[in-house]
This record gives sequence, C-alpha cells and structure tokens, in this order.
Amino acid sequence: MKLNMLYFARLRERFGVAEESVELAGTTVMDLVAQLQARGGVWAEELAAGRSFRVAVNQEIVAPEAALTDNAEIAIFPPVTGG
Amino acid sequence: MKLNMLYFARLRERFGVAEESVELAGTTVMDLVAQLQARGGVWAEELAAGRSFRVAVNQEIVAPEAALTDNAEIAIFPPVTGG
Amino acid sequence: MKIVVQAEVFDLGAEVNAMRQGRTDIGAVASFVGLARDMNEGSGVQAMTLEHYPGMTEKALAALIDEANVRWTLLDVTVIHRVGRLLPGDSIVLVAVASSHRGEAFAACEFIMDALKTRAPFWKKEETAEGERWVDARASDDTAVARWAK
Amino acid sequence: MKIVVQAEVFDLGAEVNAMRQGRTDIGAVASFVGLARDMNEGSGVQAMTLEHYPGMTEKALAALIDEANVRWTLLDVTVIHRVGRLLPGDSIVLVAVASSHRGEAFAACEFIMDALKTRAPFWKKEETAEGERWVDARASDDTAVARWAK
Repeated sequence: MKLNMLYFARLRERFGVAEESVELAGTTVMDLVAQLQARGGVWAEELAAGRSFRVAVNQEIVAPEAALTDNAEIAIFPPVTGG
Repeated sequence: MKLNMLYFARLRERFGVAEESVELAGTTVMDLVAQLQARGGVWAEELAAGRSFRVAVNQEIVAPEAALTDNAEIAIFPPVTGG
Repeated sequence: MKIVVQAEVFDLGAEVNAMRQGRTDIGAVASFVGLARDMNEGSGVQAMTLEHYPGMTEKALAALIDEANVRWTLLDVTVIHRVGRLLPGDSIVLVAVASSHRGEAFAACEFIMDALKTRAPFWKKEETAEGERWVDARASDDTAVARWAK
Repeated sequence: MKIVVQAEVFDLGAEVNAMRQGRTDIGAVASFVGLARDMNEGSGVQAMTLEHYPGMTEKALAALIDEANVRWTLLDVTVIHRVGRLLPGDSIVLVAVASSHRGEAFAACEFIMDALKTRAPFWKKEETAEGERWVDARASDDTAVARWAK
C-alpha cells in the first residue's frame, strides 16, 4: 500500500526529509518502522528499539500493532515538547 | 480589663451594634463570650454553644482558651464567605 | 507581592502583565477570577454586597501568601478582593501566581483561593426576590482547604 | 470552545473577557499562561522556535478539551498555542476554563495543560550560546499527566 509520510522536528532534521511517499510491503506500524530502519544510517539509528518516537496515523497517535490503510497519512516524530 | 469589641456581618445586624467598649471580669475568650451571652436575648441566642461564630484577637482568629490583654481589639463574626 | 481590597473593578490582563513586566524568569502564571453569579442555593441573586474587616483582611491575605511562599517556590503573587455592592457577572476576586514551573503556580493559586475562602474576613449578603440574606459558609469550602493540611 | 494555533501574541485579559461577555452563570475562571524562560536545563536560552503538526494539533487539543468536558462541568474553554520564533518573556500558551465552581475550573485547566504537554504535537528548539538544540521531553510531564488517569 501507498503511505504519505510526514516527519517532524528533530527527526525531520535528522532524516533530511519533511515528507515523502512510501510503498509498504507489510500491514502494520511495526512493519513500516522495520522497512524504514532497513534503510540504514540515521533511519536505523533513530528508529532502533528503545529510541523514543511517536507514530500518528491520520493524525492520531497509535500503538506499534496498529493496522495501516492505503493512502493513510503517517507521521513520525519525537515525544512532544509544547506548552 | 477593657476590650474594644467589633461585630461584623450577620452578627453586627443581629446585635444592632458595630463596635463597643466592654469591661471584662475574666481573662479568656471563653470568659468574654460567657459575659456577652449573659446579656440574654440575641446575645444568648447567637453565642450559644453549638452556634458557629469566630473570635479574632488583635486581628487573628483564636481558640476559646486564648488569653486576652487590656485594650485588645476583639472581633466576633460569622464564618467567612468571601472569594 | 500585591494585596489590595478595593471597591473598583480590576483588570486581569493588566495585573498579569504587571507581574511579567521586564522579567524573563517566569515560566508559568496561574490565575483565578471569582465572579458573582445570578444563582446561589437554588434562587436568583439580583446583587450582593461584600463586607470585610479592614486591617485584618490584609493581614489574613498576607499570611496565606506567606504560607504559599513556604510551600512552593514562587516569583510573584497578586491578590485583589472587591468589597461593596456587586452585580451578577461582576468580578469578586483575583489570585495570580507566577512561578518558574506550572505545577507550583497551579498549586499555590488554588491553595490561596481555598484558604482565602475560609480564613479571610469577607462576608456576602445577597439580594434575592425573597429579600436579603447573608450567605452561609459552605462545608465544601472546609473540605477544600483541608486537602492542603500537611 | 476556542482552539487557536497562531504566531501572533495573545491577550489573556481579552480572551477571558470574551468568555465572560454577556454571561452571569460563570462563577470561576481559572487560567494559565506558559512563558518562554531565559534558562532551561542549566543554560541560557536566547530564543526558541516552536514547530507543530498542522491539522493534528487542533484535533489533539479538541480531544483534550472533550475529555475535560466529560470529567467536569465546564461552561467554556479557550486554548491558544503560539508557534514560530519566541523570545524569553514571550507567552507560549494560554488555557482558560470557565465553570460555575472553582474546583472544576482549576482541575480542568491543569488537566488540559498537563495533557497538552504530552499529547499535542508541538516541539521546541532552543537557541543557546552553544548553538541550537531540540528540547527533550521531560519525565516529569509524564508523571504530571499520569495523575489524571482514572
């Protein structure tokens, strides 16, 4: 399925990309994260197990087990620090 | 000893007096309250055991056992309802 | 620290701006405004008159703020309480607390309001369709302030 | 209910007056202003830039307010959060809650701030003498919001 990826804040800067289109082989958030980690470099580093990041699907934060749907808006970002 | 009495709010209205000078035979807040109760009428009624009122000596709320000093400013008033 | 008892209306925005003026160490300002409502104890209130004990009022408010300063690290506190005749919708009381951190600002602001309600010598008399009545102290205010006992 | 994300400064007094306008049923307005400080984590901060996730931000803030409305009886809520570059002393966020009673106004205001800190997608980047740095999330914010778990 095709996913519309967004990256924010420190992760946007580290990845060097604010948005992109990704073709996902799997079905869940975990599958997506694994596919991005497989790119190596900063992707492997920032998305490694134990690193703190959040994933939102269609603008709602979800758990790693969450299922994805075609054309979903997926955002990956660090823990929030507003207020 | 001589005491400068002040009454506020509902008690001022019930007693029909806002301030007065009182010559006290005893030494404590309890003695003073007993002497005022002995006036009878609204004094006996409002200062009866179990009625809710507060006594401040020189602008600090005190317990019935508190000792009084000559020329002290004594205020008697209902529980407060500001804010 | 600013403590004022006044008949005049106060301005929340101006008071908080005065606390912030020229400072860059404040991270949080928690504030509270209490207002006169058109209903109390199930009946309509047309107006209220606030009486106080001049002299003791200011001392009692200063004592509450001193206690708050012992319990929390605060940068500034403003308390303004109105007296005289007020109409529904009018402001009665303002408490504003500045601190480096929000938790302390919130706690101190709520503590000062809870303590003021049971310890500052103000009394309300309401005008209703059935005539005037002195407002009774609420047990819920004693419960609220008891939460802060150490 | 009013939720705004904006670069412009906001006016606490004007926002609270707007909530009160024409009403006589509000007994309490609790409000909070969060400000940019000149110090964080032990080093001087010259400025900060707030980034956010447009679209999700407003949805996340609306969800927090919905939760507050379920937990407490509120008459109105305003949340304004600034984005862009801010200097020490500048306002960052405003939360104002109107209710009939003070306990509910205080609780809802603090809940919304605590929840916003961990759930609304804003990120701060600070400019210090040592260069720029993204602010790390604080464990104390997780602790603060955990207090509200039912």
